[in-house]
Amino acid sequence: MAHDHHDHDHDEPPSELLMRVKSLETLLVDKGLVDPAALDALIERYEHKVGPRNGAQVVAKAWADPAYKERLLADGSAAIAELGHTGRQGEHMVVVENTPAVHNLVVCTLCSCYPWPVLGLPPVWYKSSPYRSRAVIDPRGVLAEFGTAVPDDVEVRVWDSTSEMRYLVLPERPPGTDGWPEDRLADLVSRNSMIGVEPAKAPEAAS
Amino acid sequence: MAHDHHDHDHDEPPSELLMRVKSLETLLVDKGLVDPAALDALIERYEHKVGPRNGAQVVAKAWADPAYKERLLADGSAAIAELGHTGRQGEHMVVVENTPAVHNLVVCTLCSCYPWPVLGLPPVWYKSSPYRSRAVIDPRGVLAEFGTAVPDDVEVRVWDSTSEMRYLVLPERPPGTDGWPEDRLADLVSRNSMIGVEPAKAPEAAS
Amino acid sequence: MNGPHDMGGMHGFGPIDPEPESQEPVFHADWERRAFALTLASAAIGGWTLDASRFARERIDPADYLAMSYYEKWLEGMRTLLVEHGVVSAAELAAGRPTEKANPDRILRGDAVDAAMARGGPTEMAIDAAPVFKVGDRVRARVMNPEGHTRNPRYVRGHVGTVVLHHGGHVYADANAVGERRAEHLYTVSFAARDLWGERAGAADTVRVDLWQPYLEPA
Amino acid sequence: MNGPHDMGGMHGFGPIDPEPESQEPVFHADWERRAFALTLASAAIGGWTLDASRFARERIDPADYLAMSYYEKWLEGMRTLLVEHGVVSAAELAAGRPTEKANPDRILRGDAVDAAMARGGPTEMAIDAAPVFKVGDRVRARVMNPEGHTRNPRYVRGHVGTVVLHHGGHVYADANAVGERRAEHLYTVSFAARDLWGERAGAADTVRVDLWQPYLEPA
Repeated sequence: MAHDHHDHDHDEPPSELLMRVKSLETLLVDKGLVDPAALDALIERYEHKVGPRNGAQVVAKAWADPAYKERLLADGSAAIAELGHTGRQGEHMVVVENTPAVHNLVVCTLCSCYPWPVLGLPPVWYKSSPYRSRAVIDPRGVLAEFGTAVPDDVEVRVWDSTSEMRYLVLPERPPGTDGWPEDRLADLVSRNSMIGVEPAKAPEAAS
Repeated sequence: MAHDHHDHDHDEPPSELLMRVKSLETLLVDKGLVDPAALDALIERYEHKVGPRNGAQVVAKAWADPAYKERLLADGSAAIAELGHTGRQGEHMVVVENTPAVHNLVVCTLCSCYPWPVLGLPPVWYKSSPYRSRAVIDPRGVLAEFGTAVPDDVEVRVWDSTSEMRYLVLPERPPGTDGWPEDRLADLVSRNSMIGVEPAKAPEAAS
Repeated sequence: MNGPHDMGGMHGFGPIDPEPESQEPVFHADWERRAFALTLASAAIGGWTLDASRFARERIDPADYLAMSYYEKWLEGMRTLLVEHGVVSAAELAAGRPTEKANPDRILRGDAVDAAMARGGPTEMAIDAAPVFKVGDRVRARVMNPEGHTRNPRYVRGHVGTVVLHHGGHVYADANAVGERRAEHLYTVSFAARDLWGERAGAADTVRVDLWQPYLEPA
Repeated sequence: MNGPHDMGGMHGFGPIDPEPESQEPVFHADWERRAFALTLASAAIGGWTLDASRFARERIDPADYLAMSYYEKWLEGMRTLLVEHGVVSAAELAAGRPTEKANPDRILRGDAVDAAMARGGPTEMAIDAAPVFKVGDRVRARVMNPEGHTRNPRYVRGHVGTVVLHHGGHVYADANAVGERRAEHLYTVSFAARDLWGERAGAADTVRVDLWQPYLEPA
């Protein structure tokens, strides 16, 4: 009797879910409540336009430009808005910096709050019960699952997104990247490094 | 998508469960681990021999016999053993008395511990998530569902059976029963009154 | 409410088992795309707040909540809200066909999507009352167990931490979930992991939680 | 473990909806009878303790745990234990047929059932160490979050109550679940409902919880 309850592998046939969603969509469109063009635009926006490249741009600029980094840590929302990344689920941004003394990790235990304008929509694992339950009680075990080891004397600082504040991790700049331009630096900034489960990529690992 | 998850109304067909159980039974019997006669004897014992009539006998005797009541409240296990009700899931009995100042209610939030020798096997509601979750945080709401109102200045005292101690409520003796013999008194002692969700029956309500 | 959603500190859900970042699509099935977009579009009608949406999902039967995928919960929450707010009738929902046309004050048009999403819905809000706490104060998360929506998670209640950020007035989630938009001071409170979880937690580690002033008392 | 079984104080499970006492059968289906009896008979082989049985049920996937009926959980826990303790193999379990006969030290015979059940398995146990607490002491339930079996429920951890009963030494559940039978002093601690739940609880009301000494510290 071992059901599989993985969030992306539910035992209800997807076709049934598709029919349920389509039925609701038909109802709301026919009733005049929803513009079908809005659905297309929403999907297009969050599937193709808004994603972790935005956040990577922010991080790379902070690495390359000390004045920007200062503004970013002082007022995340304003500094990120300079680059045009604003809006829903990122109205109030706080950028938290990894240092040799502090490793930041972001979770939302109560639902799955996530900074959409800079990271896009959250991955399945971020929304899963295992991550939501374990990140606060066993952050080092979580990090180990991502291959990340943090020394015992470094503070693992978990941010539980219980309000509309949204947290973006500024990972440590990898060594060996002196003088790199921002677009090259941005290639080292993975989505996972901005959630805090991994460090930024080493230069040799970047594509 | 409103599944029904009532404990006695699960959506898996009972026939499948029966097949799963029978398959396990066949395996254990054929392997020489289980005596089929033991299964029959266990079912016979707990379906027909051990039940809340035992507890009712204890309560009625305590109502009728002050010396017995004193022994019962001082050492529940020993006093109940005088009447022959001993054993599994009732090895360590504590009898708790309802008074005008205290109303007792018994639950097991962590599983469904219950004093088998005096009450038999627990009813479905006692084992259900609603009862296990609510009895400790909302005992008065639980009591109201059973039609039981306890005045605000009376202490509702909830016993969460987290160890192998087992709790039996001694309900208040209904008025109008002076001089009744024990067997007649026992008819007033419902199972629910010994869990604490209801008072003992009034004389006119007894069958 | 103390629902299945309040899962910080739970055991037993198994490994995280992440898909590799480079291989994970934004959506894993077409129904997810539709459920996502429908949820945002129907919220734009203005019938309910984001906190009401959260509360609708939290009220899903706990066994179902834990079994459902993310967008299934969104879909189920949306169905609840549409009926509770009288936007559609239960009969319409069941039939998948309207019995009459609606005449909403506003709907989200396709050409307005990008601007609306880029604008978002800020929750910072002017507040007259001075804050009771300041950065550095020791505070205790209140022992409270409301049956309604709250963002004071069970795992911090009763525990003492230190105010590390004060965000000013923000729309108070507990009230906003029932349509009452008002501000309370919002703080980030840092808890020592060992205070929350006991001695097996990392000695240097902390958990920071955003807590509104009504969740807090002086420690 | 902080599992789905630790449900004291949860909201959202709905009404209790009891069957009338006079109409409720002991078993609601034949498979329940068989699952009940099989669980007791297989436990009698002596491979595991009652606390190990509880821990096996607690480890059921949380969504399944909440969806299963009581005897389904028993059945699932028994299957786990039979394999974990090497009493049957996973292949035998799947096939429903033994690959070889067992030769157990003891099994429960039909004619021994009534005596065995009437004897039970007392957990009171001599203990040399003097108790640290006495009736009347104020104690705090420790903040502890073991991944193993424990009977210190989440809703009392960190809270202060008063020792009202001392039961002497009893087999310690946390150790017994992994086969280590040793005694610890067992107490009943009374907590004011308002201390546990906040001001909405009844002013006069209390919750009494049995707690072993390792769960407690002086308050």
